[in-house]
Amino acid sequence: MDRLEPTLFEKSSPGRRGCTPPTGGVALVDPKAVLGDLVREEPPALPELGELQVLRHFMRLSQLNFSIDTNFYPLGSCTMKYNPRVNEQTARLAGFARLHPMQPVEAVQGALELMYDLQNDLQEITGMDGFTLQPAAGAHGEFTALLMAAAYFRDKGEKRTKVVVPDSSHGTNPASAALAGFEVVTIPTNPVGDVDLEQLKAVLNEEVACLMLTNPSTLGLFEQQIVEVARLVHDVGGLLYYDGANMNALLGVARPGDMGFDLVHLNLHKTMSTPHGGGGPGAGPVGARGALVDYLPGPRAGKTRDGFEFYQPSKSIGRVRMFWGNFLVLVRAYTYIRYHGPDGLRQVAEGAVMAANYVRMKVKEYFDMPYDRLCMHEFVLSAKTMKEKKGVRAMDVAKRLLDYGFHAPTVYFPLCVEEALMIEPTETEALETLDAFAEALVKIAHEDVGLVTSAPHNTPVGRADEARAARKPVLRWEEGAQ
Amino acid sequence: MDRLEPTLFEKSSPGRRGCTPPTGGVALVDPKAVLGDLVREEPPALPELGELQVLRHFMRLSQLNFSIDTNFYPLGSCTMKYNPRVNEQTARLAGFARLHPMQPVEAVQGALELMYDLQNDLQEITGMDGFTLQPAAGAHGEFTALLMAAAYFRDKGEKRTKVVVPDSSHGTNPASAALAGFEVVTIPTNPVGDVDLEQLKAVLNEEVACLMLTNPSTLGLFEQQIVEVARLVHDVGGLLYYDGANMNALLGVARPGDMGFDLVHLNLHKTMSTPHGGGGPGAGPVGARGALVDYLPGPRAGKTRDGFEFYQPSKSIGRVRMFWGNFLVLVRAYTYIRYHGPDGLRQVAEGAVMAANYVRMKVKEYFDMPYDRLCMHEFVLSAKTMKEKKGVRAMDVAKRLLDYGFHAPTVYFPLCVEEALMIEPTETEALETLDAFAEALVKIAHEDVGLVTSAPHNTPVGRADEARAARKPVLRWEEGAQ
Amino acid sequence: MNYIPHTPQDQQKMLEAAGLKTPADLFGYLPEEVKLGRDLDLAPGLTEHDLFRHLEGLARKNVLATRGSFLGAGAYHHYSPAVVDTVISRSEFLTAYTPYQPEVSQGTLQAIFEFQTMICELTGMDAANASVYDGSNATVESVLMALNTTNKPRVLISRGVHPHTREVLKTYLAAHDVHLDDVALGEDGRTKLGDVPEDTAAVLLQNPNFLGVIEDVTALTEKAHGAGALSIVSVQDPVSLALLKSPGACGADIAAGEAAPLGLPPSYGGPYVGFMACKKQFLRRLPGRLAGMTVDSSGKRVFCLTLQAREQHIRREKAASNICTNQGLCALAVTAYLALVGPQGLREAALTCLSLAEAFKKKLPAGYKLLFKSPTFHEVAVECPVDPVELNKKLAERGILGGYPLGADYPEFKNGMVFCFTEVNGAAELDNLLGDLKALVPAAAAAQEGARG
Amino acid sequence: MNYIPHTPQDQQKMLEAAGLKTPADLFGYLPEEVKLGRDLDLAPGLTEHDLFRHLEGLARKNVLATRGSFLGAGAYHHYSPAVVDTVISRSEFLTAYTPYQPEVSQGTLQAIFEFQTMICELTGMDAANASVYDGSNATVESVLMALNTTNKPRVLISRGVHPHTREVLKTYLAAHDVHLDDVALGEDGRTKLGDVPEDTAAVLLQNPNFLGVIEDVTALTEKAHGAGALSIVSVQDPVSLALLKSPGACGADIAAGEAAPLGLPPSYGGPYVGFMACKKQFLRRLPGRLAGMTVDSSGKRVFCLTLQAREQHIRREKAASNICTNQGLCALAVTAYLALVGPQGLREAALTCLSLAEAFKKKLPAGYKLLFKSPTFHEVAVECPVDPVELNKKLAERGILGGYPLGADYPEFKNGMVFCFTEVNGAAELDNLLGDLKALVPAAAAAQEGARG
Ligand SMILES: Cc1ncc(COP(=O)(O)O)c(C=O)c1O
Ligand SMILES: Cc1ncc(COP(=O)(O)O)c(C=O)c1O
Repeated sequence: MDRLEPTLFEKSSPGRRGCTPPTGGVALVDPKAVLGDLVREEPPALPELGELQVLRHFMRLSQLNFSIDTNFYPLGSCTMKYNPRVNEQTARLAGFARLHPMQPVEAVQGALELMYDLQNDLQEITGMDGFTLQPAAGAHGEFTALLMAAAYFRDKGEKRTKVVVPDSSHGTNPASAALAGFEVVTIPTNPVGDVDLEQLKAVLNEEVACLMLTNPSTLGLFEQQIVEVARLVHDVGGLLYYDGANMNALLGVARPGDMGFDLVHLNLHKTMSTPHGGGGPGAGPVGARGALVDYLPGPRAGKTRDGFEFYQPSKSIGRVRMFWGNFLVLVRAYTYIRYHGPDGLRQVAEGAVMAANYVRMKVKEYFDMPYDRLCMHEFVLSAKTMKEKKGVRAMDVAKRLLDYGFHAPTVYFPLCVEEALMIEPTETEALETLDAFAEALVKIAHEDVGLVTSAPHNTPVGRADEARAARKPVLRWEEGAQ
Repeated sequence: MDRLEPTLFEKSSPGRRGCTPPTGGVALVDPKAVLGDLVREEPPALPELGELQVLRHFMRLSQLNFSIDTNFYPLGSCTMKYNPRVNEQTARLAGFARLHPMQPVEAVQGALELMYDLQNDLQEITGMDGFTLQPAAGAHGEFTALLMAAAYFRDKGEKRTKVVVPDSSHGTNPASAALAGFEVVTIPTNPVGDVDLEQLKAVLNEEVACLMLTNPSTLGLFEQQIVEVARLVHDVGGLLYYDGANMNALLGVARPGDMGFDLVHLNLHKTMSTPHGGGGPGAGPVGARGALVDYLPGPRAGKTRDGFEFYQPSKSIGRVRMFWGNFLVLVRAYTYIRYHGPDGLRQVAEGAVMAANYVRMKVKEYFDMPYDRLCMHEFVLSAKTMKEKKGVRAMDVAKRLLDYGFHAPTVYFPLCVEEALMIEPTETEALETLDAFAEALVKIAHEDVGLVTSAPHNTPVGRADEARAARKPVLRWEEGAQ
Repeated sequence: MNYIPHTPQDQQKMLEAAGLKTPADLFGYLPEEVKLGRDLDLAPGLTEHDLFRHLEGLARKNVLATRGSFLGAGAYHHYSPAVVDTVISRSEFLTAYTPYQPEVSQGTLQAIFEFQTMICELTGMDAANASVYDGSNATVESVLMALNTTNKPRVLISRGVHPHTREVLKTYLAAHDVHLDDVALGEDGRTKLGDVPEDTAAVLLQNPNFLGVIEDVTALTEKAHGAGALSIVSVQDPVSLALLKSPGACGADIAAGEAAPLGLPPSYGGPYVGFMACKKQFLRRLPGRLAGMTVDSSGKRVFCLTLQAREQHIRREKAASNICTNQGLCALAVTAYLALVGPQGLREAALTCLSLAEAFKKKLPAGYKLLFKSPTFHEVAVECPVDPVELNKKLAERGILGGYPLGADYPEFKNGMVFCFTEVNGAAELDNLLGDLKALVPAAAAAQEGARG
Repeated sequence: MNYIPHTPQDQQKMLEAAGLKTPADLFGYLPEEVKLGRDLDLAPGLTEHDLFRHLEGLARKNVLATRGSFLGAGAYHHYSPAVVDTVISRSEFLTAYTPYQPEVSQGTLQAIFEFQTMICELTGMDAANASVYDGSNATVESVLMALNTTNKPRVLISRGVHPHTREVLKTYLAAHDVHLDDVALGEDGRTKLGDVPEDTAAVLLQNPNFLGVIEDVTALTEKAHGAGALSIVSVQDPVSLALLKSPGACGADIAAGEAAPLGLPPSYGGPYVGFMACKKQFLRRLPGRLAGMTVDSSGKRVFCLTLQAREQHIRREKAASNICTNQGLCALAVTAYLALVGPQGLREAALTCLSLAEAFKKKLPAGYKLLFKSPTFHEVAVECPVDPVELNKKLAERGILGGYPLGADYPEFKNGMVFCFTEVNGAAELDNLLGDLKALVPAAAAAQEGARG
C-alpha cells in the first residue's frame, strides 16, 4: 500500500472549509468600495478542506516522521533529549500565550520577571556578566555576538577584520562571521582532536577579532588546552567566543566564563530541552563578560525598586529581531532550569557524558575512531575503513540504522573527519536503549553489504533522489507538477 | 522488524521513576508508628520507568491503533464521527476540570447552568419533558430508564414483568432489562426490516412493561409502523422505550417524543461527538415524558430565581452513580450542540443519511442486501452468498478492509442478519473517502479468496488466536507469563 | 458546519446516486405525524471562537480555591503529571472505539492489560477488569457478583461506605429480592459488625471509610467468611493502597472502587473510572471487558478482548452484566499515572497525605475536636464549634474550600466535618486552613475548650 | 530527576565500561582552573507540581484585557482554530529535528512544501522558503538578497516600515558599507518616494504600513524598477493579503514578513515566523531551507531538502546566509491554519477586520481625529485629545488594552495612536472602546471639537 499522503492541494474541493472565523456581529463593508483598485481580484488559491480532513492530513503526515517521543534520536550536535511535557503546559498558560508584545511594562511584570530571572540563571550557568534573550537560534546568536565584537573594536579604534575558526567548527560559525563582515581563517585540528596550537599561534595577530570555539568541540572532545588558547587570543587583544551548542556536557561542571571566554551563545533548543519542532523554533541567547555587556542588543529585562522593566545597554548594537525574543521558548527553558536546580543540571551533564562514553566503548572496535579518548556528551566514529574495504559509507550505516527504528547519527560532520558518524545519546535514554542501539551498530558492521548500501528497507519511503530535486527544483505545488 | 512493544513491566528497572509528587514541605511521619499493623508490608509491584520511557511506551502503543483522526472508521452502530478538537479544549478549562464535585452550589453555578441548559437542549432534541445526566453510557441509561418504568408501575400497582425487544436489538437492551429484573421477550423482524406487527401483538399484554426500540433500527432502517407500534404498546398500558444510539439520523428531523416514545436514552459519545477513547467514557442521559419525569434519578440541575440548584424529582428512583454525571463528557456534548445550533444539527442528520445511502448504492450489488430500501445513517450488508459460494465470511471482508487502511464495519450484528456487515460512514467524511471505501469493498468482493481469508496482511499484527486467549486466560502480566 | 465536508456538488452527487433530489427527500417517507417540520428550538450555532468564549464564561462562573481545598468525600485531588494528559490526548487512543479488531488495536489492548495488572498489584487480587463507570458502580457490581455467586439474599453494608454508593446500591437493587442491612459504626468510627446471618451473600466495607477511619479489614473479613459470606472492600482513593495493607492481603474476595484519584483531575465528579478486582475463583463472574494475552497468526505475542461469552453482545439477557461502553480513556490515564509515579512515587504521595493529616490532627485549634481516635489516612472527621456549612462559607470568602459537612448524611454528627489532605496541599495550605479555622472559632467556644483542655 | 533514567546500577555499568568509578571521573582530566568545584548558584529544583504552580503565578502577574484589545503594531491576534494546536502538539512534529533524513521525515518535508506553496499563493510569488526567524529578519534578509543581487550600495527604506524592523536593519548592516536612507511619509500617510538614485539596490516598503495606511505598491514598485532597484514589500499581517492586491501582482520582486498572525497566539512576541517569497529569478538567493519534490528509489513521489549548496553546512563562509534552525513548528501552525480557513475563511476574517476598522472611523467620538484619509486595512491612526500613554492607562483600568502610542517612534505624531481591529474583537468590543474613548475625552476638547465639527 502506498503510505504517502496526497498534498492539501490534491485533496482540495471547492466550497469545503475547516474553520469559520468569528463575525462578531459587524456589518460588512464592500471592500471594493473602501479599497478601490487596491483590492485583490483573484483570491489566493488556498486549499479547501473540512476540519477532519485537515486534521487527518496532518496526523497521517506525522506518521511518516521519526521523533524523540517515538524513537531514539542520537543526532550528534543536536542534543535530542527528552522535551518535557510540562514545558508545553507552562508555555500554553493564557498569561503567557495571550500576552501582546507591545503591552505596557506594568501589564507584563510576570513576563519580565521570568526573562530577568532567566538572564541571571544563564549568567550563572555560563559565568558571564550579562545576557540578551533576543536571538532566535544559535546562528542568530553567533551573528549577534560577532556584531558586538565588531562594535567593541570599532569603539576601541581597532581595525580587526578576521575571525578564526577550527576546521571542526559548525558551518554556522564561518557563515555568521562572514555575514558580520569578517574574513574567516580556518585552522586545523591536531592529532588528538584539540586545536593545533602552533597553527593557532601562526594566525593570531592584531587583525584577529575573535576565535570561535565549541567546547566540547564537535568531535565531542574537551579542548584540553583551553586555558592556553584563551591566553594566546587575549594576548593579541582578541576575543574568545563560545559556541554553546555543546554546553549540555558541562552544565554545573565547568563554565565558559571560567575558561576565559568573552562571548557565548547557548542553544536553549538543545541544552535546555525546548523542542526542535522539525526545524525550530529555537532560542540562542548571547552572554557577554566585562565591557562587552554594554554592547548587548537591547532592550534587556532589568529590575528596579518598583518592579521589572526594559532598558537599553549603554553601547547596545541595537535590536536583532522584533519584540523581545522567542518568548514561549524562553518560558520552556526557564521551566526546565527551575525543574532541575543546580543538582539536577550537573546530573544532566554527568548523564550525557556517561551515556556517550558507554556507547563509544561498545562500538568503537567496529569502526574507525579517529580520536580515541574519553569523550564528552558525544563522539565521532568514522566509516573510512569500512568504505575502503567494503564500499559501505557512513550514509549507508545511517540509513540502515533507520531500519532498526533508530534515527541516524549526524553524518559527514565535522568535515575534518572522513565518513563521520557523530553520535549523541543524551542523558535521557535508558541503558537498554543504548545497548540496543550499540548492538544495531555492531550488527550493521557485519551485515551483508548490499543490505546496508540499499537501506533503508523498513521506512515509509526509500532513498530520495536529491540530485533530481536540485537539478530541476519543484518548490511548490502546481497542477501537473508531478 | 517486530513492531510490538514490550509491556511496562518488562521495561521496568528498579530505581527509575517518571514523576516525583510534591512534598509540600511537610515533615513525614513513620507510617508504621501511625498505622501499626494496618500498614502494607510489600509495596505494590508497579513498573519503574523514567518519564520519557513512559511517554515513548504509550506513543508507540498508540501507533498500533486505528482511530478516527487517522483512519476512516465506518463501525456500524458506533457513529464514529469527527470528535471536534475544540471540545477537548473546553473540557480542559480549569473552571471545569479542577472543579470538585462536592463544592457547594454557590461555587458551581457555571457547571449547573451548563447542565441545566444541556438538559433543556436534549429535551428539545428528543421531544421529552425532562432529562437526567447521570448515566455514564448507553447501557447505563437503558437500565436507569427500566428502573424508572419498574417504579412507575409499582406505584400504579401494576405487576408488569416483561420487556419486549426485537431480534435486531442491541445486546445491551435485553441485558439491561434482565438486570432490572424483567423477563425478556424477543420478537422477530419482518421481511422489510420493520417490527413484525403480528408477532408484537401476540406478545403484548398487561404483563408487558416496556417495548425497547431502536429507531432507526440497528438495520439502519426507519421503523415505518412506529405510530402503530406506539399505539399498540400504549393500548396495553405499556411504555415505549427509545434506544437513542442511532439518533444521529434524525437530529432536527424527527423526535422520539413525537413518535410516541415515553423514555429515551441518548449516546452523547455517538450522536454528540464525544470521543470514544478506546472504549469510553461516554454519557447516556435519559429523558422521560409526562408522569415519568418525576421518576428520574436525582439530583437534577434546576433553576430558581437566584440561580441554579440541584433538586430531587418527587418520585426519583435515586442515584445511579456517584456525583452528577460524566461531567467533562457533558461539557463536550454541550459544546457540540452550541456549535451547531438547530440548522447545523439537521445538517448532521442529512449528511449522515446521505453518505450512508451513497455508499449503499455503490456496493449493494456486490453483496447480499437483506433489506434493500432507502436507509438511514447506516446499512447492513450480508456476506451470506459470498460465504456459501467462496467461503469468504463477513469477518474476512472486515479484516481485508484493514489492509486498505479502513477500519472494519461492525460484523455479525445485528444477529438477525447472517454474516452481517454494518456500515455507518457518518456525516464527517469527504466524498472521496466514501468513494475509496466503496471501491475497496468492491475490490475485495473480487479478490483472490486466499488473500481475503488470510487477511489482514498490512497490519501491525495478524489475526489473534482468540480461542487460546479464552481457553487459558492470561489477564495480567506475570514473570514468565509468556 | 466545518465538521461536514459535503459541498453542494457532493450532496447532489450523493442524492442522485440514491435517486433523490433534495436532502428532505431522504426523509420523505417518514410518517407525516412524526416529522418535526420546523427547526429545533435551540440557540443558534456559534463559530468556534465565540463558542470557546462562551464556555470560558461558564467556566469562570465556577469558583476555584486559591488558598487550598480540603474537600475529599470521594473525590481526591492528587497531582497528575503532564505526560498523563499527553497520553490521553493522543489521537489514536482518544478517537478509537472499543478494541474489537485486535489487528489495529494493540495499543488500546495492551494498555488495558497493563491496567488490569496494576490494579491487581494494588489490590492484591488475581484478576481485574478493564473498568466500569465509577467507584459506586464498581462497588454495586461487586455486590451483584456476590449475590450471583452465593445465591444468598442478604448484604450487610457498612455505614462507612460512601453515602452516594449506598444510595446507588439501593437504586440498583430496588427491583431485586434482596435485603440491604446497614451496619453501624462504633465509637471508634469503625464498622461494628455483629453476628453475620448465614443467608448473607456479602459484607461490604469501604476502606478508609467515609469518615476517614481505617477499618480492620482482616477482622471483618474473617467474620464474613465465618458465615460463608464474601468480603467486599470498596476503595475510594487507591493512593491509600500504597501504605495500607491491600484488600487481598486482608483476605477479601473482591476489591472495587474509584481509580480516578490516580491521574484524573476532579472534573466535577466525572468521567471517573471504576475498578474491580477479585480472587481467581470469581474471575468468570467479572462484568465488563477483559484483555488477555495470546498469539497472532505468526506466533507473535498479542492481546485481545477475551472471555466475551460473559458479555451482552454474545449472551444478551443472560450476560453477566449489561455494560458495553466503559471508561477506557480514564483507565488509560490511570495506567499512565501509575507507570509514571511507580511504587516509589505512589508511596511518597501517600506518605505526604498521611503526614499532613497527622499534622492537622496535632495542630487542631482549640474549639475543634477529633470525632474519632482511630488511625486515619488522609481524611479526618472533626467536630466543629459552629455549623460546618456556615464555617465553609466563611472559609470560601478567604479562598479556602472547606471540608465535607457530615450533618446531612450522618445526623448524629450534626457539627461534624471531614477534612481531606493530599500532597497538592502542602504545609503552607495546611497553615492557611489552621489559621482560618482558629480565627473563625467564636470566642466563647474557644475559651470553653481552652478551659476544658 | 525524572528525565534521566539512570539508576545507580546503570551508572555503575556505564562508568565501568569507560574504566571509571564515579561521575566526577568523567571530568577528572579537565584543567583544575576551569572546574566549577561548587554547585551552581541557582534556585533548587522543584517537583513538576510546584513548578507548574510557580509558572502559573508568574503568568498571573501579566494582565490580559477583559473588554477588548486594540493593540496591533506588528502583532495581530486573529482566531486560531483548536486543530492548529493539536497539529503542532503532535509528538512526531514537535520533537523531530530538521528533516535531514527524508526517509523518516516525509511528514515535516511535505508540510514545508505545502507551506512554501501557500506563501507563494498569498504573496503572488514564484518561490518561498521554509521560514526564517521573524518578520523583521525576513525583511532584512530580503534586503541582503537585493544587495547581493544588484551589487549596489544603497537601500531606500520607507518610514512606514515597522520601527523594530528598521532598527534590526541598521543593526545588521552596521558592519556593511551600505547607505540606509529613510523615505518619509506624505500627508496621506503613504510613502513619499522622490527620485530613486541609480545606485539603489532596493526600495523597502511595508504594506499596510506601520500607521495602518495601504501603500500604492504598484506605483512605488514602478519607480524602484525605473532606477534598476528591486522592490521589496514587507507584510506584517498576511491576513490582509486576502483582500489586498498581492505584492507579486503589484510587480514587487520580493515579499517578506511575519506569518505569525496566521494561526499563532500573540505569545508576547515570539516565537513568530518570518516568511520570504520571491520571483523565480531570485530563487537561488533565498536563504534558509527549501523543500522540493522528487522521487524515491522506487519511483514514489517524495520530498527532500534541496538546493542545500546555498547553506552554511555545505558552503560555510560562502553560504547565502548563516541560518540553520528556523521556525519550523510555527510554519507548520501557519500551514494548518491556512488549510483550515481556506480562501473563504481568510477572506471573511480580513473583511471583518476591514469592516470593524471602517465602523471605528465612522463612529470616532468627538475630540479624536483621523491622522490620514487614505484607505486602511485594520489599523487606524488617530490623533487623541490627550496623551495616548495616559489614555491607555485609563483604558486599562476599564479592562481595555488600548492602541499603540506613536510619539516615541514618530515624534511628529505626539498624540497619535494606532488602533487595531481584528475579527476577535467583534462589534461588542468596538462599542466598549468607543464608549470609553468618548468618556475619557476631557470636556473641553470634546466641546471644542463639537463646535468645529
Ligand atoms: C555546534 C553547533 N553550532 C551552532 C549551531 C547552530 O545553531 P542553530 O541551528 O540554532 O542556529 C549548531 C546547531 O545545529 C551546532 O551544532
Ligand atoms: C444500538 C445500541 N444500543 C445501545 C448501545 C449501548 O451503548 P453503550 O455502549 O454506551 O453502553 C449501543 C452501543 O454500543 C448501540 O449501538
